[in-house]
Amino acid sequence: MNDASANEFLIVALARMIEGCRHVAVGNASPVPGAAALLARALSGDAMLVSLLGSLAHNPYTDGGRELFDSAGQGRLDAFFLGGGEIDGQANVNLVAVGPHDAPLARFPGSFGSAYLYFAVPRVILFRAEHTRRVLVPRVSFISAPGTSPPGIHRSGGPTALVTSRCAFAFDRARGRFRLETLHPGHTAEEVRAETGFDYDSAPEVAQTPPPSARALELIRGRVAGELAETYPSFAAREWGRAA
Amino acid sequence: MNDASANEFLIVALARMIEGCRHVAVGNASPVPGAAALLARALSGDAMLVSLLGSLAHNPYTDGGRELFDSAGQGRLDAFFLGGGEIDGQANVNLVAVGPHDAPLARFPGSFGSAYLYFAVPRVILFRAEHTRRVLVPRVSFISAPGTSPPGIHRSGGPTALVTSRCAFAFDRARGRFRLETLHPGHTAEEVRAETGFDYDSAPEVAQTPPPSARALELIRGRVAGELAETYPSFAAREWGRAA
Amino acid sequence: MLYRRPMTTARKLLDLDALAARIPDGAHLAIPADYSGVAMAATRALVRRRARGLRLVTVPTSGMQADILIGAGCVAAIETSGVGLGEHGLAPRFTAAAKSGSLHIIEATCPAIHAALQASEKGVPFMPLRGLLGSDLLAQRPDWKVIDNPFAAAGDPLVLLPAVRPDIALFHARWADRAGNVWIGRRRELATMAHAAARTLVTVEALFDGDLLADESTASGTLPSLYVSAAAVAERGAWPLPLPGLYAADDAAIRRYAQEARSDSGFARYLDETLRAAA
Amino acid sequence: MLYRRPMTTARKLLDLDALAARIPDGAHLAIPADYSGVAMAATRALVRRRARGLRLVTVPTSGMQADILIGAGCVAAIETSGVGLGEHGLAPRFTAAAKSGSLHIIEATCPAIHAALQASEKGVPFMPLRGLLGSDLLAQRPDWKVIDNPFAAAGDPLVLLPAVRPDIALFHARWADRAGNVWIGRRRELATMAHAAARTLVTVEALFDGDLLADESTASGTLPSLYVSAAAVAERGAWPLPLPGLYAADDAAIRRYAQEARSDSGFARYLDETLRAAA
Repeated sequence: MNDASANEFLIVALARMIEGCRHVAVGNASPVPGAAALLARALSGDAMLVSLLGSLAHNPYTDGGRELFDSAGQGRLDAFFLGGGEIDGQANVNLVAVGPHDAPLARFPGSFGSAYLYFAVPRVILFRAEHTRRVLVPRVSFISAPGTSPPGIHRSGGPTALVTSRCAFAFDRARGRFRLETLHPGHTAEEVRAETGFDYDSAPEVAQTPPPSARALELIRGRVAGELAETYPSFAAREWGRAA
Repeated sequence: MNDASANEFLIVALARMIEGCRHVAVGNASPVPGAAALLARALSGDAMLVSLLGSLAHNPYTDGGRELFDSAGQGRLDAFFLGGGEIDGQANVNLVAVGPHDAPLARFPGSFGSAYLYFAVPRVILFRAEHTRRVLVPRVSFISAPGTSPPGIHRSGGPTALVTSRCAFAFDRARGRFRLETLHPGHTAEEVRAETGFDYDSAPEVAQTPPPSARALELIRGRVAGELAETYPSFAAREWGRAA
Repeated sequence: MLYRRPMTTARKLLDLDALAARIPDGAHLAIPADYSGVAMAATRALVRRRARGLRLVTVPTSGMQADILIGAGCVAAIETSGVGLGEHGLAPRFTAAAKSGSLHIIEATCPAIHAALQASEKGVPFMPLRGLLGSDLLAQRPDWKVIDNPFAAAGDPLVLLPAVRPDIALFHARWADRAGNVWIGRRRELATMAHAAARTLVTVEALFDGDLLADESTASGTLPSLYVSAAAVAERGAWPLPLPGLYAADDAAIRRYAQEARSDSGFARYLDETLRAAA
Repeated sequence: MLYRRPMTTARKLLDLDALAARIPDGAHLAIPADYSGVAMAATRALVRRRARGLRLVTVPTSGMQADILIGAGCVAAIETSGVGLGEHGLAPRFTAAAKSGSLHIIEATCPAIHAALQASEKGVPFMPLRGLLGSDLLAQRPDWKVIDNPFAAAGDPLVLLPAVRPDIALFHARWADRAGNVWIGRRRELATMAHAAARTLVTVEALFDGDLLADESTASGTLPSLYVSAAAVAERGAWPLPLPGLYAADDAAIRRYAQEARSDSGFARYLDETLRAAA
């Protein structure tokens, strides 16, 4: 492993998952996915189009807030990142609350566009750094967006992967289950099993998540950091000492 | 009567019918209604908003072709002018064809926005200079837009008047019938009865349509002619020798 | 900012005939109204290449463009709210084709065309629209369905329009930049057309030297390259129709067309002259 | 051109407190997301005049604006797809009110709010939207109806959203001209909000000296006065939020708010300071 920070490692892991996409969008309050999209664009030789919510410089949309969703409905959006206050083993995502809705134990900001984009975008990458039984639960207490849909429900998209600070899972839509794909350096399959609240499949030998290349790190710390600082000044300052 | 031309007379007659409106729109290929709206605006001291289809200078819309219809659906459009290849005594309007649709005897351009605006705009003024039994028929052969709707049909607008080169009718929506209101100078009630293909009501004594005031004529030939020439250069050149 | 937008001009910028060649016979082709920016030079290129079987949808009306394509035998069907020459009267070739029954005319009304394109724009199968009930348009449109508004207590019929998704949108605009962004100003129906269509082909007056999205004064009137398949430069490409804000209609030329196109022989002569001049 | 647009400034131009007074207690108030131009100065004026019972609809999300209004007791209900402080974490007053059950939260998802406003914009009673099925949002929204797509051969369930028609839309923009036209640039959700709302109140950085509709470069980003009830000048009126294209967020000020608002006493202190500074 090289000298990548934890966030840099995740940025590269996420960027790898959207390789080859024509158009990738990133939602609200998502600096790591935002950096991943900007990195993937840089690595693509600018063949990839990136739409960063809240950005002026890195956002092609000119038809207002609905255009992200409209373009997804048109099939013009290949990949999107989604977080979750809770995520369960069927890839259901909870962005609303834990406990009863009118007196919750925990309250999250809200569902944002998840209930729509999870259906419309072919490749939705779930990302949550915190990998604990508090977040990765057997069953979410509120489904902001369901991981799978029964036959007969119009659905052209859905989850393909889940990346945390410990590992990367792939999601099998037909089986409705995650499979542990790779472990980040320093983490073990046993640890992941212990810290995950839901059941999942796993190969007997789980590979390591590849480390960032020198080229990727150079791009992140140069171009990507500068681009990201427009929308995420605090993150860019903390991570790389970069101002917008 | 003063020295108003036939078109000027009609422009003033139409302008009178939209007095007091906050917002008036004029559709395609309508130079006389267009001039009427511009005159009414001038006479209102610019309190009236006018939207002239095809104009840049006299059109407030910035949301594309749908905005005219959307604003009507929002209740923000008070009056609109509508023509007709055929118009019948129930104020049904035919802008499509006479005879069978696949082999018509006469073909008009098409329904434009009539099938919607006739329902949405409180004050729709029908205007057709030609006043003959060919145009004013007992029953239109194609209903582009119906003059009235049965109870239970959502409808907030409809026809209020019909102006021709001979006279002005008012339309009674409850009865679904026209009533001859005023005769233009030089025309008689008998002549109108003879040249109209549908039955209508009439007072025993029909008043004369008032002639244009000197002020109105002055505005038409000055400001209105100049404003209209942007959208209707041929008409303005023919009528007043005005170029855009 | 280190980022420079993709330099895709090489891929997206074509010449006029190559652009017209991207519109195959039988294509479902969306074209704008006369006030929006009509790709007349590309239309002549379509006639030159003897396009056949086009299914036009006019957004929401058309004039000389549809009339020429119909007269030249390029059109199998047209969905329209109106075809006419504005101040110059009826569209002669459209009218003749309608009377002879040689053209399949799908009657529409302006807001229905806008809404049906918005349905495609939003990725929904239909859009509701008020009005229409009691009109003979409904009889002409078995694809339009009347349902009872599910939100009303008692019966409240209204019309649902199925989404219209053209294969191709074709229009003329002022500028394209080297990334393929196109400046449309306030003609936002062009954005809706492009969002709704599978592909969008554009002719422009000129290449814009810079990034149309970089400055807020141009960005607010820009259709992003995401929707633009290819562009071609065609100076005065809307002629003899206007490009509002830049040049007015050539009234004499349209008047002459209106007169010539009244007869089959006059139209043939007009077409011949026009195509020879363009070649 | 002889025509000059109506000089309605006297009628439409108010001071900030007069503008806030146009928002009555109990109003159904549409407010934009942080990236759109948030009327923060007007928000402080609303708190000053002790507005009560507001029913917010966030288009489609909100942050510090909703949080302050909730904390100050101005809000009875909020329809939202998300309330948070972005990089600065959860919105503390929203979160506290949600946990205590003192706030009626109507859960939504971004495209549903956009579409429901578009329904009002188009004067239709509802709009369809894909997705949503199988989510617990549907259970929270008895006003959303599932029907079978009437255009599908077999069962194809989809959701219909009833139109949302706010009493008032409130936002901050760069310019208004003397006729009441407002320049919104590419923030077109502000146009949708204004079209959908019965009335629109706007604060602006400055008066524009001229006609925003006269030049194509400003017209394409202009909301016409037809939709604007009143405007007030409020320099840096989005502070501490950004006015994209003109000024960035005041990150230190938002961070301080995020910290203070964690406790009731901290929020009370923050509010007190803020209102005293603004008075």
